[in-house]
Amino acid sequence: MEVLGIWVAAFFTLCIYSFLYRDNPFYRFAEHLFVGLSVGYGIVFSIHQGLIPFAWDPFWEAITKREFMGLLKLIPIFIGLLFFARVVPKYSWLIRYPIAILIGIGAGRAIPNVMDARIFRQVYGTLTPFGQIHAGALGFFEIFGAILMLVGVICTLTYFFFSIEHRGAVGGISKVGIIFLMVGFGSAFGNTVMGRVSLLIQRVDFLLSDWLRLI
Amino acid sequence: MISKKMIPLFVLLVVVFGYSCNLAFAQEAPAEVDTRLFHTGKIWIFVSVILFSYAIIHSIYHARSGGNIFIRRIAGLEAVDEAIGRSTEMGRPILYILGLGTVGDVATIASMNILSQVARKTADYETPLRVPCNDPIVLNVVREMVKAAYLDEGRPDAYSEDDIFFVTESQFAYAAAVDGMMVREKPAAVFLQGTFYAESLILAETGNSVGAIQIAGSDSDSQLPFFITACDYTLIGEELYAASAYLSREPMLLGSLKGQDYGKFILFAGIVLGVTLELVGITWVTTFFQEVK
Amino acid sequence: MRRQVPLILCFLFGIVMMLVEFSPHPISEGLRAEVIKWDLIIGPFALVIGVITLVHTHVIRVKRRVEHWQYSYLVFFGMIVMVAFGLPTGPKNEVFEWLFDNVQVPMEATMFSLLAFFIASASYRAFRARTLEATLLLVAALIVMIGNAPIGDVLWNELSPVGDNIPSTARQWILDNPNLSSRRGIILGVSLGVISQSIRIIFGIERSYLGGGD
Amino acid sequence: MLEKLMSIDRRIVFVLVAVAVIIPTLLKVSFPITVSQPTRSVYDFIDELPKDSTILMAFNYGPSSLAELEPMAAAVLRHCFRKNVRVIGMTLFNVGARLGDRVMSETAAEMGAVDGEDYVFLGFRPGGISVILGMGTAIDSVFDADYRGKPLSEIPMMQDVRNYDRIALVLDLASSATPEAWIVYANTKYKQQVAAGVTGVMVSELYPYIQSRQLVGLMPGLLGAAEYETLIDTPEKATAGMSVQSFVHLLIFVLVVVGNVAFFIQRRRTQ
Repeated sequence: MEVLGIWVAAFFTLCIYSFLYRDNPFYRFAEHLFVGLSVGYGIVFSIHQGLIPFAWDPFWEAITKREFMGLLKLIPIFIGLLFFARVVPKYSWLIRYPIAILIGIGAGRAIPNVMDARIFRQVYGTLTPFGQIHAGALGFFEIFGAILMLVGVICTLTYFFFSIEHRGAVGGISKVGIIFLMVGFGSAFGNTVMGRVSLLIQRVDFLLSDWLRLI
Repeated sequence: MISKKMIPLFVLLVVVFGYSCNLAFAQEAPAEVDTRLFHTGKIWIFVSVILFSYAIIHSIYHARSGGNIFIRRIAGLEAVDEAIGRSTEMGRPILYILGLGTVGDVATIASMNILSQVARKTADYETPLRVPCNDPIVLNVVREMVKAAYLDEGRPDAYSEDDIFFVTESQFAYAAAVDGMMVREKPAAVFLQGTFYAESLILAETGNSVGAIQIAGSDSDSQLPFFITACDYTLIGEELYAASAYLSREPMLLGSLKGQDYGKFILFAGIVLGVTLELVGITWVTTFFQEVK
Repeated sequence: MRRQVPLILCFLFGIVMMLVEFSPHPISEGLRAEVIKWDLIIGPFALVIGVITLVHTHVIRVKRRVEHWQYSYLVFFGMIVMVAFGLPTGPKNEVFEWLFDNVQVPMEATMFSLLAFFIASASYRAFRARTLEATLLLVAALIVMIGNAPIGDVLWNELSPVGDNIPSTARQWILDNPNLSSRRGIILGVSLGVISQSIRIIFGIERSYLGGGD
Repeated sequence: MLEKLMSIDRRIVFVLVAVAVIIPTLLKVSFPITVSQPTRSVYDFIDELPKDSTILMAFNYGPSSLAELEPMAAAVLRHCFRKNVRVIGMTLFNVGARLGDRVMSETAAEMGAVDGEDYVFLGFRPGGISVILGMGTAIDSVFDADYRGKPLSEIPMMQDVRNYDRIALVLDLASSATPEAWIVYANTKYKQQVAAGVTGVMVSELYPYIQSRQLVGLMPGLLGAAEYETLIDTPEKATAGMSVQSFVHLLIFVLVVVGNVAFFIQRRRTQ
């Protein structure tokens, strides 16, 4: 089984790589099979590790224990079942109920936590080095870094002001903002090269060592 | 907005919740119970949320009541007309890709707004507009929006529901399928607007290789470098939101953009003030932003 | 019923979720736990929509005989095989795991590894120092790349008389400094955007998630 | 000549890339790794944990980024098992379930760690942020059993771990935005220490959180895995991979330079 597995894996690996030459039946074969398998995999997991523990088990418990109040747990299950309304075009608007609840919950919990984690704490992080400068705890290079960070944050933030025209001083500051943005994106590009190449190295390693046993 | 019929529903929900909470509390009573009704450490976050909500809602109502809201010119938007024009001339379709986001993502909603404006133009020019979707809910919403755009332009006949279709939820299979579509159909213009992950480079690079004009926009900042290098125009981060407001002139979007600018201005002022005070040894601004204990 | 109820539900759940965050009182904590439970219960059902839509799309492809419609059978085949083996026993099934390990994993991993080729090609053809901005992006990218590759430090230490490990130090500086501050600017702006969007959703100003219609 | 160079078929670039990977892989070249501070911080944090502490590892990646994150997972697991630090594994992605299960049981078998005592794999639950928040109240409100279906109440190492209180660190091995979700919800709400190991793509955007101490440390892709292997003194796949990586990086470096030189010459000519 293991050897068969390696050969099957190698076959599909090569099918996908054939796309580099051009779109072809082998690639399309693999692509469609992949879509099917991944959806199948997703269904199994959503049912076994989602619907069963979260909905079916409590439902079954509520029914078998015959507790009237336990039946209240059935409300969210019922709301979830409204997704099936999608099948009946006439009632498909009912799926708005569960969607509205999910979206409402997401929005509600985001507001305070995002304000705290991504605004307050980030501003705090920007200010702290200046307290250390006052305390005389930083060396020349670190002071330079702190000032550069401040300039970068302020200029980038200015670039994203939309209700004022970017002319004069504002224009100048926002240009500096673009410089910082581009250096940031450049670093992301550099790191991404590393990431992508890692994926190729792993596949080549699989083909050369597991399949062809050249190493 | 809320009619009287809804009151029983409210009551029911409150009762259900109250009871459920009792259950939850009874089961999971922790050893040390904090019985304060309000977490005093979070007062400033609370105040900020209230003030910011006020700024947003106020700006939106201001915009709705006809107040003029200025939005700076956004480079890349002029290219939208150029791209649609070119597709029409060449008789090739426009491919509009909304990315992998869900309807809850700000970027996806902004992208849908831009799509709706693009659809108005393609309705007039009868340029085929192809929208492969990754999220089924997005698919349904987009169909409605595009249909509405075609109706508004008086061209319901030109609308084809098959052109807005679901591909797959799987990220890579989606990229591969759209890729194949680009190679086969050779669109003249490709819009890549919304939330993107690793598939961004494949899409942008393939679009580039088939010679399409590409206009990208995303708030997924890790993907922006590829759009910047491989596309003709790129809306960076919030520029995408601004672009959707700029194009649609929708008061809600204009208003919130303005409200967000107020927020940025306060942060800007807070940082400058905080740094100045820190340098002379006064720490209250820093304390204000500090971690809640 | 079609628009108002969803808007009310969204408002109620949203405002509750927001307010409980500010109160450590046990009732509030219990409420919070309950809402999270609701979210967990309702969420998985969304799968239904995905599956229905996928099946529908491919059924139509087969019916209308669109180009490459035959491949749609493969989608059904793959889906049915996985479900047939995985559903009765759960994901700890040998055949299910074998299919995942030897078919799904290699295909997905390989698809992603195509990116290595695309990124090289994009670097060559699209990565040009056309403007000041592009030049900065390019220079930063090159420094980070050389700093990431172990050979960068090795070559530097061999060839240059000054300093040790300069490429990786330079990479670290770019990440720690200009990169950090521009990212922070983005985070601040985007977070305001997220909050503003959430406020609009809760107060029913933003309704696009409802779709069109009445 | 120049036009030809500018417009070479991209498939030629593809071949060059393939060669730059295949030959060094066959030759098994190797270079020393310089360890960066963010990776060292993760290592130090785990290294200084007292015996029998518990950390939570989230395998939030799929087959697509397996190459970058699995070596990292293996290296950290080795370190934990060696230090007698217990590991709870889980995932927010369904594809991560099989992958996390595999890497945990394989590394455990190699290191002699016992399922249920030294490590446990809880598997997958849909819900993302709600899963993160739910585990803050009670882990068993989200995961009633481990991946194999054994109830949590029967798992020895889970007896005194009810929520984040007894978890020293959450290490998110991520290929998407999950580290920010852990920061915003687990760190902010429950004061949970969070560290991340991420794919190359995401490294840059997480730096602000290191400076603001919302992240304990950060491992950058395959390089991070190789750095960790260097720190625990067990060079494995990542270290080998980073050496091969060097040649592809040189190739891309040269491609960018050549492309730009050709571009400038052409531009000067047209002017």
